This record gives sequence, C-alpha cells and structure tokens, in this order.
Amino acid sequence: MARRLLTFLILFSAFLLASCSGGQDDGAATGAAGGTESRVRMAVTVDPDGLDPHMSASASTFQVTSSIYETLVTVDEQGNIIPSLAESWTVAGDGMSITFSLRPGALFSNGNKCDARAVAASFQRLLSESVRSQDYAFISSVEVVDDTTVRFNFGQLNVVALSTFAYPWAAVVDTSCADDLRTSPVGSGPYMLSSWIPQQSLVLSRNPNWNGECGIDQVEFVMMPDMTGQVTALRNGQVDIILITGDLVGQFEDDARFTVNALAGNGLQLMAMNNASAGLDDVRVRQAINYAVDKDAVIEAVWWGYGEKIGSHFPVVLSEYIDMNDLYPYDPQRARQLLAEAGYGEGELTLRMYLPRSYQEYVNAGQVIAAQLEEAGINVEIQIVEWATWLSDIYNGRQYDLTVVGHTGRLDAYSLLARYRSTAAENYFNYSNDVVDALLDQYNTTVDDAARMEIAHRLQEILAREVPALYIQDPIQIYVTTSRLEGFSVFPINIFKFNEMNFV
Amino acid sequence: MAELLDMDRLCVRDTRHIILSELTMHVGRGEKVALVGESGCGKTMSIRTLLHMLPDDVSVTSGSLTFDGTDVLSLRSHQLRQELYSRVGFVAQNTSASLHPLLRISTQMTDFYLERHRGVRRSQAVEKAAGILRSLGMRDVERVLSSRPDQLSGGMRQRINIAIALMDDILLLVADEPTSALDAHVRRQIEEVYISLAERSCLAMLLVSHDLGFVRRMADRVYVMYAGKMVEEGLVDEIFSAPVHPYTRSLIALANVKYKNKDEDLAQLGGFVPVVGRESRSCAFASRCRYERADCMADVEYRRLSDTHYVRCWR
Amino acid sequence: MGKYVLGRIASALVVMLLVSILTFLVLDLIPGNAAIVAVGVEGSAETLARLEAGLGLDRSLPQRIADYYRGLISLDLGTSSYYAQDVWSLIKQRLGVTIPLALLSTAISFSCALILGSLAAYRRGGLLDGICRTIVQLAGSIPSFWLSLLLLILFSSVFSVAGIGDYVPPSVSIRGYVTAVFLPVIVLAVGQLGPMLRLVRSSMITSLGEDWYASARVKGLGRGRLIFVYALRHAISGPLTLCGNQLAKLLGGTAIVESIFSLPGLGRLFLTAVEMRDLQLVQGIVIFITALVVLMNLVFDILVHLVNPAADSREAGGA
Amino acid sequence: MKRITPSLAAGITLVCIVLIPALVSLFCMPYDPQAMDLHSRFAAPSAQHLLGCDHFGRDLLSRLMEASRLALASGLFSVFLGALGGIILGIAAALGPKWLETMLMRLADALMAFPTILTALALAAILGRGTAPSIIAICVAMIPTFSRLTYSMVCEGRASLYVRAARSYGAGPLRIAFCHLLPSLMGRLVTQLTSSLGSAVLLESSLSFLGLGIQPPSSSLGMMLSEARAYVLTHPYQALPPGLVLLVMVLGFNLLGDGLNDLIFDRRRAVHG
Repeated sequence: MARRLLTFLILFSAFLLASCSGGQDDGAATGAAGGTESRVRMAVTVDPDGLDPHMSASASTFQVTSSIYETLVTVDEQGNIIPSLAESWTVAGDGMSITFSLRPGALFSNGNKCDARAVAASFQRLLSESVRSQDYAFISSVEVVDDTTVRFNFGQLNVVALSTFAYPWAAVVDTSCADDLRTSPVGSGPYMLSSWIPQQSLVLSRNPNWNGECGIDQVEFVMMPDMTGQVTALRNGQVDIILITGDLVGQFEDDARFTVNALAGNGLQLMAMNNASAGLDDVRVRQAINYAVDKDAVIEAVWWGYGEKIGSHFPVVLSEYIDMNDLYPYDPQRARQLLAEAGYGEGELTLRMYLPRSYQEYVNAGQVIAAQLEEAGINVEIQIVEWATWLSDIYNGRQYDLTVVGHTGRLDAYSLLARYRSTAAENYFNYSNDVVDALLDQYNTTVDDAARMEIAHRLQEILAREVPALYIQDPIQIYVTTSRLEGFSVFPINIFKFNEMNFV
Repeated sequence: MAELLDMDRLCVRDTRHIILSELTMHVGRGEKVALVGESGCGKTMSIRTLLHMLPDDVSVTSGSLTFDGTDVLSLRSHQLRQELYSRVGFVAQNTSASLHPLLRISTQMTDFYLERHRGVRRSQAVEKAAGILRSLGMRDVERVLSSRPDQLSGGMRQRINIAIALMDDILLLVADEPTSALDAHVRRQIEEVYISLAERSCLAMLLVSHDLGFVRRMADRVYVMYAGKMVEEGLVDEIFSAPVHPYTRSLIALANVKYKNKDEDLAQLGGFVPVVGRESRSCAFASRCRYERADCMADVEYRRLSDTHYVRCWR
Repeated sequence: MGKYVLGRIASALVVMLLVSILTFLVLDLIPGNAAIVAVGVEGSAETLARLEAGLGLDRSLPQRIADYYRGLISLDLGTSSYYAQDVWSLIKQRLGVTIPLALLSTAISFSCALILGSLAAYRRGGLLDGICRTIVQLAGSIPSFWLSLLLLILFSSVFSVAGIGDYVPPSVSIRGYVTAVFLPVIVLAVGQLGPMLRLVRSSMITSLGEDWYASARVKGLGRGRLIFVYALRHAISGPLTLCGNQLAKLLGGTAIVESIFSLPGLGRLFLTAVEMRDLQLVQGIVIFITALVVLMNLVFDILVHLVNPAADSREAGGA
Repeated sequence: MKRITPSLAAGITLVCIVLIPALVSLFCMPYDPQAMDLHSRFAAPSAQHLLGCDHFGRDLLSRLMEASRLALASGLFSVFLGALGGIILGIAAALGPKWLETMLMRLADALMAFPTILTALALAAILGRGTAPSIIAICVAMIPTFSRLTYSMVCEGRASLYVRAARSYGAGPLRIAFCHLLPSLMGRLVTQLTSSLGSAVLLESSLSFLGLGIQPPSSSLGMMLSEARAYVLTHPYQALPPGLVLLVMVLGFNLLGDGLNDLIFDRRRAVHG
C-alpha cells in the first residue's frame, strides 16, 4: 500500500509538472527561438503597469513602452530635441501652433498606417482619456493637413510645447486597438511585444515594419526583485544591464568585463514638508530644518555619495539650473537658534514623518534625516506606509508633516515647478506664494529665452529661500552593463533606446 | 529426555522492583501446563521473558531459560526469528488488539510465513491458512480471510490468532489469558477450540489463566504463582482435589462460589498483591492469609509433597 | 461518504464567503485604491475621478460586493486592474511555478520524515533518534527567510553558482529550472520537516507500542516489513493529514521565499496585488487559496480514509 | 519535584540567553541603539562595538538587545491575548448552543485562511503607528489555534464522568467551564502557550521582514534581517547576528514547550502507574 501511495504521489506530481510546464510553452517558446539572434537582457525590479503609455504614470512602463511606441520628437543625452516619428517641425511665429512632418511610410507593428490621421487620433485619445491629459490642456485642436503633416493648435501660449511631445507618455498609439493596448501594445517603434509573463519576464522582438537602425533583435526585461540575484545574474552573463546602488560600484569598477555608467539623471529627491501644518508654516522652522540636515552625510549614508546635492527644486542637468547650495549650509547651531526664535525649545516640536515602503532609499534617507533632526532638538515620529497609502493619505490627502520622495525628470522649468502653484492639485506641500504663481504664469508666455531663463532662476531662488521642502539631491543612476554591449546611454527622461545598442 | 521448556530460578526486575524471584517451571513435550494467579503476580512477565518481549526497563538478572535445547536468554535479536519464533506460537492476552487493524486477515496470516518459507507462493500460504481456520471450526473462511479485523467478531479474531500461531510447525503454544475479555457464549466456543486442539495434537501448551474451570479441563499440570514466586505446583488432580497453599485454596474456593471476574472476588479477600519486597524469602501472602503465624515471616522454603506436588507454605 | 463530502463543501463555501467579505472590508478600510495607484504623483483630480469611475470604485461597498459575487457565480474572477489581464489566467500562470515547488518540497520533507521518523522511533533513544530530535527542533525553529538568506549568500557569493534568482521555466532549460528552484525547495522542505518528523516519530512510537506490533514481531515478521508496512501503515494517517495542511499552505504561495529567490509565484503576486490595491486580484487569490486549503484537506482526508478505513469519523471531521 | 529533562534545561538556557540581555537593555545598553555614526558604517566587530555596526553605523549589539526585548514583549502580549480570546471562543463554541458552535468554528476557519499580511495592513490603517497593529495581527493569527485546541479538549472533557457528575448536581455551563474543565486543561494549554511564543516571535519577525511590524527607528529582528538583505553582497556578515538571535529565541521557546509537555506527561503517567 505504501508503495502504491508513493507511486500515486510520483505520478500525481509528474502529471502536475507536465501540465504546468505545458501551460507555459507558448510564452517561452518564442524566447527560446531567439538563440542565434542578438538579444539584450535587462534586469528590472517590477513589472510595467500595463503597456499603454497613455494610461500609466509609472516609470517602469515607460522604460518598456519607449521601445514599442514612437513619440513625435525625442531627446538626445543632453536633452536636446531631435526628430523621431516627425522628421521636421515648424513653430508658428506667434508660438500658437506647431506643424510636424511625419516620416513617410511609417507603419504600426500590426501593419496599419502610422500617418497624420493616426497621430491625430492618438492625440485625441491622449487629450480625453490619458492620466496626463491635464499636461496637454494647452492644445486646442489637432489638424490633419495631409498624409504626413499634422498641426497642433494651442489655446494658450506654451513656449515649451515642443518638449512635451518628447515625453514617453505622449507616444503615438494605434487607436484602432485602444482597448487592448495595456496587454497587447501596438506602436510604430523598433520593437513589438512578443511575450509577457508578469513577475517573470517580458520579451520584445523586432518590429518587422521598422526600417530604422536596429542592432539588437530581442530585448528581454527580466523581473528580479532582489539585488543579489541581479548582480549574480550579471556576473554569470544571464543579464546584460542592471541598475545598482552605490555600494556595489566597487564590485564592478575595476572589472574589464563590465562597464559602469554613472550619470546624473533628471530626477529630484527631496523631503517634502507640509507648509500648512503647525510649526512648518513658519519659514524659520523650515529653514532650521535645512540647517539641521547635513545633506552630504545623507547622500553618503544612503546613496554612497552618488548624487548631486541641490538647494532648490531643479535638477543639475538642465541648462536653467543655478547652484543654491550655499544658502543654508549644515549648521546645527543656527538651526537651534532659528527654532528658538520660532518659539520651539529643545524637544518641543514633534513632527510625523511618513516614508513609502516600496522605496528603500527614501526610507533610509528619512531615518538618517530624522536622526539629524533629533540632534537639533526636533522630535520625529517615523511611520512607514505602503505606496498606495502614501499616495492616498500623504500625497492626495496631505495628512503629514514630513515625507521623503522623489520626482521624475521633466525637460523644462514649467512642468517641473507647476506643482508649486498654490491651486495645483499636485501641490502636496500646501505651499502658497503669489509671486511664484505670477512667475509661473509669466514663464509660459515669455517668448524671449533670456527673460525666461531669468524667471526660472528667480523661481529657483525663491524656493531655495523659502524651502517648502528640504531639497536633497539629483540622483546619479548607476547602470552596469557587460562590456560587450555598446551604445548604452541614459537620457534625461525615462527612456531607453535599445535599437541603438549592439554587441561587439 | 530433556524438558521442552526449562525455566530455572529466573529473576527479573525493572529499575525499581524485583518482578520475578527465582521462578522455576518446566513444560514437557506435548504437555499441557497452566500458570494461574491473580493479575500483577508476574504470569505475563514470565512468558514475556520467554518470548523476548520484555519492556525496555525490565531485565533478567539471573537464572536460566532453555527451550528445546536452546538457551533463550542468550539469543540475539537477529536470531530470534529462526531459533525461537518459528517454534513457539503465541496468542496474546488482548486478542482484538493483536491483529493489525488495517491489514486483511489473509495478509496478516501469511506475511511472516512467506518470509520464513522462501519459494512458497502467496496462494499456497493462503490455502494453508484457510485449512487451519477450518480445522478450528471456522465457517465462511474465504470471507474471513478477505476481511479486516474490525469486520469480525471477537470469537473469530481469537480463532484467527490461534490459527496464526499454528501456521508454522510449532512445538509449544503459549496462550496468555485466552478466554478473558470474552462474553460467556464466545468464551465457551474458544474453550472448545483449545480443548479439541489439546486433544487432537501432541502440541505442548502453556496457558496463563485465572479461569480455574478452564484450567481444570485443559491442563495436565498447574503452577500457582503469587507475587513473583511459585507458591504451589502439581498435577491437576492434586491441585484441585488437595490444594495446600491458602492462596490456592482461596482461588479454588472463589471459583466454586462464583463464575465471575476473579479479581473482584479476590479483592474481597482483602488486600492486594504486593509490589515491593518480592526478593524477601518470607511468605508474601502472609498479610492476606487467614492462617498467618510468626514463622511466615521467616525463610519459607518450597516444600516437596510428592514427586509432582510442591508448595511454599508451612501448613 | 458522499454526504460527508457534500457537507464539507458546504461549510467550505461558508468559509470562502466569510473570507472574501473580510477581504472586501479590509481593502475598503486600508487607504488607497487602484485608481490612486495608477495616477501616482502625476495627474489631476479629474483624471483620478475618471479612473475611479472606470474601475467602478465610485459605487458603494455593498454594490461592489454584489457585483463581484454575480461574476463569481458564473465562475468569473474578474480582471486585474493592475495587469489588465484575466485574474484566473494570472493565477494559472503562477501555479506553474508554485505547484511543482510545493509538491517537490512536500515530497522531500514527507519522505525524509517517514524514513527518519520511523527509524528513530524504532531505535528510540539511539543516535539516529538523537539526530532526529535535533533536526525536529532546529528545522522547526529556523526562520525560513534567514535560511534563504544564508543559502543565498553561501551559494551565490561563496560558491558562485549561476542561475539562482533567475527563474527559467523547465520547458526552456531543465538545468536553469533546477538551479533556480533547488534552494527554495530546500528552504521550504526544511520548514515543513520539523513538525512532520515530530509527528511521524511520535505516531510511530505509539504504533510500536501496540499489541499487534508485538504479536507480529513474535510471529517472526522481518524488521523491514514490520516497521515500514505494519507500523508505518498504522501511523500514517496523522502525518498524511498534516501533509495535506502543509501542501495547502505552500500552494498558497510563500511570499518571502519567492521574493528572496525571485520566483514568480503566487505569494509574490499576492503581495503586488495588495500593494497595487488590485481588488479583483487580491480577492481572486484569497478565494483561490481558501478553496485550495479546503480542497487539499478534503483530498487528504479521503486519502486517510482510503489508507485507514477504520479511522473513526471524529478524526476525519476534526482535520 | 520532577527531574528536569534535557530539553527543558536547554530551553530554559536558550530563553535566558536572549531574555537576560533583553531585560538588561531596559536599564543600560552599550550604545543608543538609534544613534547613527556614519563614520563607523559596517564596522567589523571590535572592542568598541562587540558585534560591529550596521549600514548607518548603529551598534549592532545594542540594536539586537532592543530588538529582542521588543520581540519578546510583542510575542508575550500577542500570545497572551490570542490565548485568552481563543480559550473564551473555544469554550463558548463547545458549551454554547449549536448555532454558536457552527458560527464560531467557521469563523475560526476563515481567520485561519485569511492572510495575516492583510490583517496587519488593516490594523495599521486603523491603529496607526506603533507596535499595537502588529501585536494584534499576530494575536488574531493565534486565536484559531487556541480556540480549536480548547474546543476539542472541552468537547472531550464534556463527555467525561466528572463533568457529567457536576452537571447532574446542577452546575451551570460557566461553572463547569471554569471550575471543572479549565483546570484540567491547563497543563496542555501552558504547553501550547509556550510553543506558540516561538511561532509568534517568528510571525512578528516575518511581518517586520516585510516591513509590516515594528516601525523604525526602533529595531526588530525581522527589520534588521531585511536591511541586511540589501547588503548581502558586500557585507554578508550583517545577516548573521539577528538570525542567530531569532533562532535561539524560537528554539528556546520550542524546547521549553516540549520540556513542559514532558513534565506534564510524566506527571500524568506517574498518577496512572
């Protein structure tokens, strides 16, 4: 009987094994077929939030969709606008419209034409349904001039309009399959989706309708939540690109088999303060907090020194950047003094700090900052919350005193700073300054480059002085690739150009 | 001719107490011997010694035990199957618990037989088992063989146990309380099975029982045990018609008065079987004995009354 | 038997209903919803409202519960808001990882426990018994995530074994699959071994003390058959029931071990679903796991009944 | 009294190994467990820092002492509460009316099937900051074990002679439960309580490992392990001490539970023999 039972168990498990592995064949077979083709594998920690660029706000989506879809224009490493689906463009004299000339003969991966009509349809969808439709509210109409020419008319002047067409969420999608784009994307980019098993892998293969340069036949995003796994996989040649934390740089730096790309991104990491909560409504307290925190120590402790210290809400890579770091240097004595002036003695101010659990670096940074604030006589109560809770209670609900978070990069000062407008929904700082509001209005309508630059500088200065947040750093992203991979580069917005890479 | 079973001054103890003190007993070939006494006086322990079934903390300290010329006590565990278990059959006290509750009777009856007789096919062994069951008066043998113990009555299980013991050509059948825990009707049936077995075969039997009526019908000779010692032994007639030891007398007296649970009746006699002090040479029964006198506390020797009749008492 | 099974299924349905209502309440209670997560730190209040309406989150809780059950009756677990895929197909994908993992580790721990436990009980107090009791204590106390970390350090840093933390389906590469699954299987098997070994040992000790064991021994039955057929057959119903419980627990996914070894199993899917407030997916997984637990217990109860038809119904009912 | 079995002795020793430093931590610790010293990040064990420092330069020994104190405290609390709730529910189910029995036992099944992670999240949402949410979450996870144990034991005891006797002279269900049944079940419950401590500590640490337990800057064993996990490649040593403490703690409680079980079982056997 025992033997029969054992046999039964063995057969049962064999059956299950067979049936399960059978179920995965269709997904994996395509991956195996590319044995002789060039394939680049990149380790990522989370799945994309669907593959519809209009319907997602997640960076993990855009690093995939930027290879599937095309935007009208795109950027180079320095953030200059360069042609993509549009070969050329002209801005009207009054700045109230842009006309794009599309690449003739462009096709979606399903064979549909990617012409002016398709572009217009895609933008109509963006304007009416997208998560970011608000950012494009300045567009009043999209006009199909001819098969390869499309004109965007603006309802209000927006001098930085061109750059908004470069963001991956403004990609052109085939609206005839709009309902299924999240799982079966159709775009005109160099790659198309070949398989996606959530939390396992996502494989892109060459789009047969793509005529441009393409050095890599297949791109596989491998979901690996654990850093150790990623590093071992890279060392063993199972993946080609990983994103690492600063402490691991030493492991690859002197190894000829790997290339370390440490580049300042276009992001911002800061500790937001609720300017409406008791204590923090006093600018002296906010300044005291800025004096009390040793940003260099925070950057060293959390990011191993891989980060550019900032003094205002502006990434160092943009041309309008000015250095405001010297305004409030680390000075705990001054911090105590300011606190006393504001009426808070030692230990009399208690602040609640919320940290988003999914981002370990923010949790770490929060703990280091809290320790430094405690030394300056401010009590900090830390609570670590889930990302969804953070979004709901802290970001949307604005129920907090302090929180550490990051913002993704934008190409112009307005998109970056619009959240400081006192009426903005994104203004979770509860910051309100009429001068800032006025300057923001002015910025968008100032055609003169020098004058606009001046406004950007003034905005940075005001924020640096009034410190609605503790600006920590512009993070340096450290990608490690195998040395065989050439052409890997990082862009000021969250995109990758796999078609420009190749193996040697 | 040597005795089949020869137990000589056997001493057994656990970590605290002496259990058997200089126990001497023998069974001749083909002889039917009964061992009687109250619960707790060491009957079961003495046959467990014979069968190498002692609990972990119980050990033999002195004495010898020979079965069919083999020194049983020196047997190692791997020799037991060949040297002992193939020649002694054993029917345990609690017959319903001594069958595996989950295996079919046919399996249980033939498994060990097949292991011992390589080359015999299962069907042949089952055939043999069926034959034995029939000879024990079992009807509907095929159904019984394909049943599990919980599907059978107590009497059937008892017969199966006897049949299992008889599967091999044994020389001695040891039965521990073969008729206790059965209701009156079944008890009578099983008694008949034993009696007819005793009459038919030249098999030696060692019955442990406190059912004196059964003993009287079955046995050639009787040993009476009390508190780990033999107190009287003799031929059946000697014991039943002229018991000497007060303990034997009270057992027989009680058996004649009532035919019920003996333990209870003995309890009416007052007192219990002592656990401690079994090594002492004085009379262990003295405290419960009507005829107690001063010299019962002294060294009471095992007296010879006739060639076959011995007693440990001054009277 | 049929009536018994029906009764069990009925009570299982009640439990599943309770569990899923609890899940609804809890997900309603905790802050954030799928729309908020989708919008993130970009997007406006109007966008948020539009997405919430699209996901049906603007309706009242009873309405949503009613809708969900209406779907459930037609065996439709709904669509994941995060993955935009059918919930059942997402779960099914994970089972390909989770089921072999659970079966392998249960098979290993169960067979180890049967062999070691039986021998330890047979030679009670001996060297093997001592080793077994040490294993019982150590395996029962070692935190699985710590063991995972230690093994990960040992194998990937010290021995530099390739392929750990890189799941490959067996249909692509058997070798890759084995390296990816090897360590997690060990961790999970060790986690189950403690209680199983303890139970096997103690029920074997009980069996070895039974009269029929002594009788079978005196009949001269060989040692191997005595231990592994007679005694084990009798002792196995308890361990078999426990095996069912353990298997059910593992089939529900082991979030921590899966995330340490980067395995795309059900546990990790559940964590992501909760994180993304993917109500349909959370519900689907919770209901599926509950059903699985109930089903496994039922299957193993029936198995126990087959092995041990004499077992009283109290034992089967209490499992 | 009874002789002390090896497992009891080992259990007591192991529990003391973690209990004593945990108690000492109430009065003094080598360093402030929350004080960061960024110059001694990942410091190796030395005379100044006996176990070295973590990624923020905090003294590992002090953090371990604090963590084990919190783990023990939350384990004790949650097991105590869980046992109390479970016993009451179990007795109510066993002695109450049939509908209550059915309802409570199905509820226990549902709680058992309900993911602890969700419980912890929900409680964190209601109760906010602090250790209370995780303690109650563990307590909820403990309730079914105790209620089932009590239920089955009371059901067994209900049929026993002395309870029937008590009922025959008119004792009410509550009186039967607390004066007759509970005392006789105490031994079994104490054993279960002790070994549940081990599982409660394990559960707490796995919740903390997922970030659902004790909040920083306080330390907990699970949190320390999850922090160490990030540095497994560069500083694998970090993962060793917290795991060892956890192992010793759980092992100690399990052995203690076993030892008590032997002790109680021994006593029973002595009574029968």
